[in-house]
Amino acid sequence: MSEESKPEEVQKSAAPSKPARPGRPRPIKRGPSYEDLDDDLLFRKLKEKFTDGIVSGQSFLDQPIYTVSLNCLYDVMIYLKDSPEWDFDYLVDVTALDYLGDEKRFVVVYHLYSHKNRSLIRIKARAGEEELVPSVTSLWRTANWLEREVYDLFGIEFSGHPDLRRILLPEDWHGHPLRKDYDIKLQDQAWIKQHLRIRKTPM
Amino acid sequence: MTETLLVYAIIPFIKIAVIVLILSGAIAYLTLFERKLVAHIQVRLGPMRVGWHGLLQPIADGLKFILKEDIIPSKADALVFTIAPAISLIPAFVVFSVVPFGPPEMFEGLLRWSLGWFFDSATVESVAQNTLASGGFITDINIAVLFVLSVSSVGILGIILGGWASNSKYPLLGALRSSAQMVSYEVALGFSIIGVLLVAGSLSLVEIVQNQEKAHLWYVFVQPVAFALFFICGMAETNRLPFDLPEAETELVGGFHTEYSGFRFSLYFLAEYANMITISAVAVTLFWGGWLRPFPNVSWLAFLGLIPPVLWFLIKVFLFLYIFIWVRGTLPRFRFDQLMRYGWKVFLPVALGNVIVSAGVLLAFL
Amino acid sequence: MEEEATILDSKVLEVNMGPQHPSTHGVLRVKLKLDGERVLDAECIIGYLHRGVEKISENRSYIKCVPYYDRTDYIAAVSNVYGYLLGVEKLMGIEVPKRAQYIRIMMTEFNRISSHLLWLATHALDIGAMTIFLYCFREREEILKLFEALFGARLTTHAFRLGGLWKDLPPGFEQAARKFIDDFPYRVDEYEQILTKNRIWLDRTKGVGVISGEEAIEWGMSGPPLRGSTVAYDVRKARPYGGYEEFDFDIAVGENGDTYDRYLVRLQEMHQSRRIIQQVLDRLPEGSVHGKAPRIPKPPVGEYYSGIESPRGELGYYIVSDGSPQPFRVRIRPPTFVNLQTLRRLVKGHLVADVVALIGTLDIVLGEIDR
Amino acid sequence: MEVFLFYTLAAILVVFAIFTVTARNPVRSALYLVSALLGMAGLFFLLKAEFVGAVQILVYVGGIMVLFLFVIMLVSVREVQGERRANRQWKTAVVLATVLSVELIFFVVGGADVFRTEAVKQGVITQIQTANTQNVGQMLYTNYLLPFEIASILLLVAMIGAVVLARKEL
Repeated sequence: MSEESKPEEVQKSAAPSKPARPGRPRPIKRGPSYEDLDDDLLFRKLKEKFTDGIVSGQSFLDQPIYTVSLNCLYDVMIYLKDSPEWDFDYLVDVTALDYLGDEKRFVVVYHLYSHKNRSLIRIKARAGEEELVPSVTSLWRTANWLEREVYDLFGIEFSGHPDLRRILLPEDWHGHPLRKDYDIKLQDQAWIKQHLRIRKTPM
Repeated sequence: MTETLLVYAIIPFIKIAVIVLILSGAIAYLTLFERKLVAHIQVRLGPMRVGWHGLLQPIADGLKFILKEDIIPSKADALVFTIAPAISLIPAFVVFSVVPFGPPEMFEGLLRWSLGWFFDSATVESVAQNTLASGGFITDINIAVLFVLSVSSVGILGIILGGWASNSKYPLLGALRSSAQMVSYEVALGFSIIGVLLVAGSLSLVEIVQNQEKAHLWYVFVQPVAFALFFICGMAETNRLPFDLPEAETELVGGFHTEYSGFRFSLYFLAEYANMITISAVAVTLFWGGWLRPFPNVSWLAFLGLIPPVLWFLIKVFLFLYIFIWVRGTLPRFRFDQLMRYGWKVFLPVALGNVIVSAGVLLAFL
Repeated sequence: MEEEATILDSKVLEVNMGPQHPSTHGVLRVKLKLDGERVLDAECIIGYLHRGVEKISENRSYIKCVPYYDRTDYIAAVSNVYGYLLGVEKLMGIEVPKRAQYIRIMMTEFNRISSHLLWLATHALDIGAMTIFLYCFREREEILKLFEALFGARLTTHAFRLGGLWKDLPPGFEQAARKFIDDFPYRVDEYEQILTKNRIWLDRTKGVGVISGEEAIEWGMSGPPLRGSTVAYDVRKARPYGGYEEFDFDIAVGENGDTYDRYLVRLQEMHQSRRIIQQVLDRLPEGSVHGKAPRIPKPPVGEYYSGIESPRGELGYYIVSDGSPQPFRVRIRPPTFVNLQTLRRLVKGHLVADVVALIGTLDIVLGEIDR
Repeated sequence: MEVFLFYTLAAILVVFAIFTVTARNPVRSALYLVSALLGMAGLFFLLKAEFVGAVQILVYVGGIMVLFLFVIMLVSVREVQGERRANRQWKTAVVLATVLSVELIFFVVGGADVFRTEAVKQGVITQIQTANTQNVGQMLYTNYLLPFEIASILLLVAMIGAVVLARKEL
């Protein structure tokens, strides 16, 4: 047993100290950064078609990111899905980021995959707290639950969603836990009191 | 007077008592046997803690069942809920009143010897001669086969009523399933028996066995199709895998007995095993020569006669129980519509065809 | 849902399946609307196991949140952590030694086999075949023993470390692994003998829950349920990661997209995983398994989507870093959450017994769905 | 002995018959009916009509009552329980019941002779103990073949009719 646990100790003591000297600056030096997409075909096409609707095209670690303004998000999505050239038939994921303090605090993030071209792209759109994000459920049925989850955890509302209810949390829960201003220890005390009959959970 | 009392009251009472006791024990140990056998099929050991290789497990289980809290759900129909398990269990026992374990003169010697202590020789003689007293069965009625069918059909009511009385959805679904299943399979079961009746020419189980002896042939060789049908439908009647839809733990949680616990649950549990024994015993009697040894007419196999008839009967029943459990360890479960389809579209036509062919052959050649 | 009254005026029966039900694999709750035994509609209600793993991740350092991913999909803890670590390593530009890469792939594939075994066990049990359950557990036990030897834990393995492994293979591990993969095909044959040509099994699975390839893509399915519907999409082939491009294996694909095909696909995948393990063992390079990783990782500002093929489908970690020691956001794209959404479409018109078979065929893990 | 059994069974039959009518809950009503039918089967056995007794259980208890319960279970019992017990036909029922009881009293007072046909009085069919199943079968397929077949066809028609009614679309 003592033999087996040895490598761990070695790693524990060596890992932070060793790379600390020569390794520390390395990630910063070689670290990846955002690069602008200029020669990307899709970006040029999008820019032609939607001009101002496309805010930026970047890539990070070879993963292309297209930032789209909210009001033409739905049209971009239709184009991406239905044009035979791109054929993004597979909605991998819908999620959101909360940049608390920004003017438009939320970023809705879509990951799209095309089985034909074998390419994965990321679409981003900024949305303010009161803004409605168009639902893409009519394009990809996957979006139904994924958007519900975003609504549940971020409180971003989707317009045109067939069944926008909370999905992970109880339906009468107050608050949206993945928002940055929702403290990790925060809970809907009233709900807990009513349903679980616990008077006060430790904070 | 003493004779009548002995033949019609005292001796039958003793027989009943003995059979009920033995049967209860057999059922209890059948549960252990099943657990052990299935365990060994599944490369594990089964109960090992209570007694040597878990031999006392049934007793521990029984105690647990009796000592458990008796729960009647507050929304249940208490009266029906209470008596339903009994309705299910009692018929399984009643059937054994007509199943012959041994030949009509089985207890003759025993009776002579034991009665000789108390009564004069004339009484002893006449009692011992009476097959009702000396036979290896409680009673022999001339419609025994019908009796078996009708009494076992009452057992269904226990399941249906239990499922309904629980006033819960899963049991209700289980009860609906079982009523549909049992009614469907009882028809095919009945028709498969008719094949044997045609050959045997009697409805008495004792006579059917005796006729097999006279014919030097077990009826399974005359009516193989009927036997296969009988066994499959019997499996369906006892709610065993692959036909255990009324219970179906993984779909209906427990089907009709979801809300049952403790002693009442154990009654249902026992009823299922009692029904297994019933079906096996009836199958042995109708098709496999009951208490007869194999090849009763082959003289060089006479050494098989050293094993007493009742043991032959028990061995055969045991083999059937083994198959019951073996099947459970092997097969998945049917779906409800498939079950009904097989029942009505496969088994029933085949059973009818079997009856018609049998009758035709009998008419043409005999 | 139009509630159509039948001629006998039998009402639509609403049945709650779960959250405590033997066949909902945890705490899934399905609200069924039944006409007799026929399912008119089914609504999945989830969230009973929600623990806020994503929120917790935002409040912990990159390393400290790893154990939580063991506990999302606890059946496939190894591959869950794998996906996350790949993402962080990519963000930080950490090189993983070759030997560690190979061992990671081997363990992930072992995990795939054990996960599929557990799936087969419970799926068969749901359909009523009890024996196969214990057969599968017999083999799974062997894999768990291997896990225990290497990771020190059987279920929540906390398998890999940033930049490599906790430690190298213990002595005797390779022999044990080889013994397992040599025996394994015969064991799978045993399952096939019991099930593949069993009439009842065929009746219960063929033509149940048929979904076409296009529809499966539209529903966002991934993993064996998608491949069962003729679509040869496997992240290991589509976007190779962690060194998978060096190994030969085939993507198992079904023909009809029914429950039976999904069963065959998973059986085939176990064989393919075995092939990969075989190759790993044959080519395992010497060297260290510890990469150079800082004790407190602080990735530069950026984001990465790390998708891997978990036993249940495409498992994605979308990691966003703001340059601090804690992730700004870790989004877990759970494969079964998306696959489960299809249940409603699959069960319509089938019977109650099929609901159980279909929940089984999607191979859900509630810990991952609810996170 | 026989007399004692007869009266016991008869009492069971009558008591449960009354329960059947008066029970508010239809399932219980069915349960009482089962008990009554079993009592009746017992009476048949006592009269040495084993075949009829067994068939009584098999058909009524095992078959018809199961189907009854099947239907009753599908109907919400609580709704039925609240309904009025007597409907418009109660006056007719009273008249019929009176007539029946008068008849019954007449026979009881008039003595058992009324039931004895000439054949019984002359002792021709005192004993039909042996093989009454065979007798029934032979009768059905010889003397009463036509009624038997008509009844069969009637049942077949009823069955098909029920299937047609129950199917939603043809």
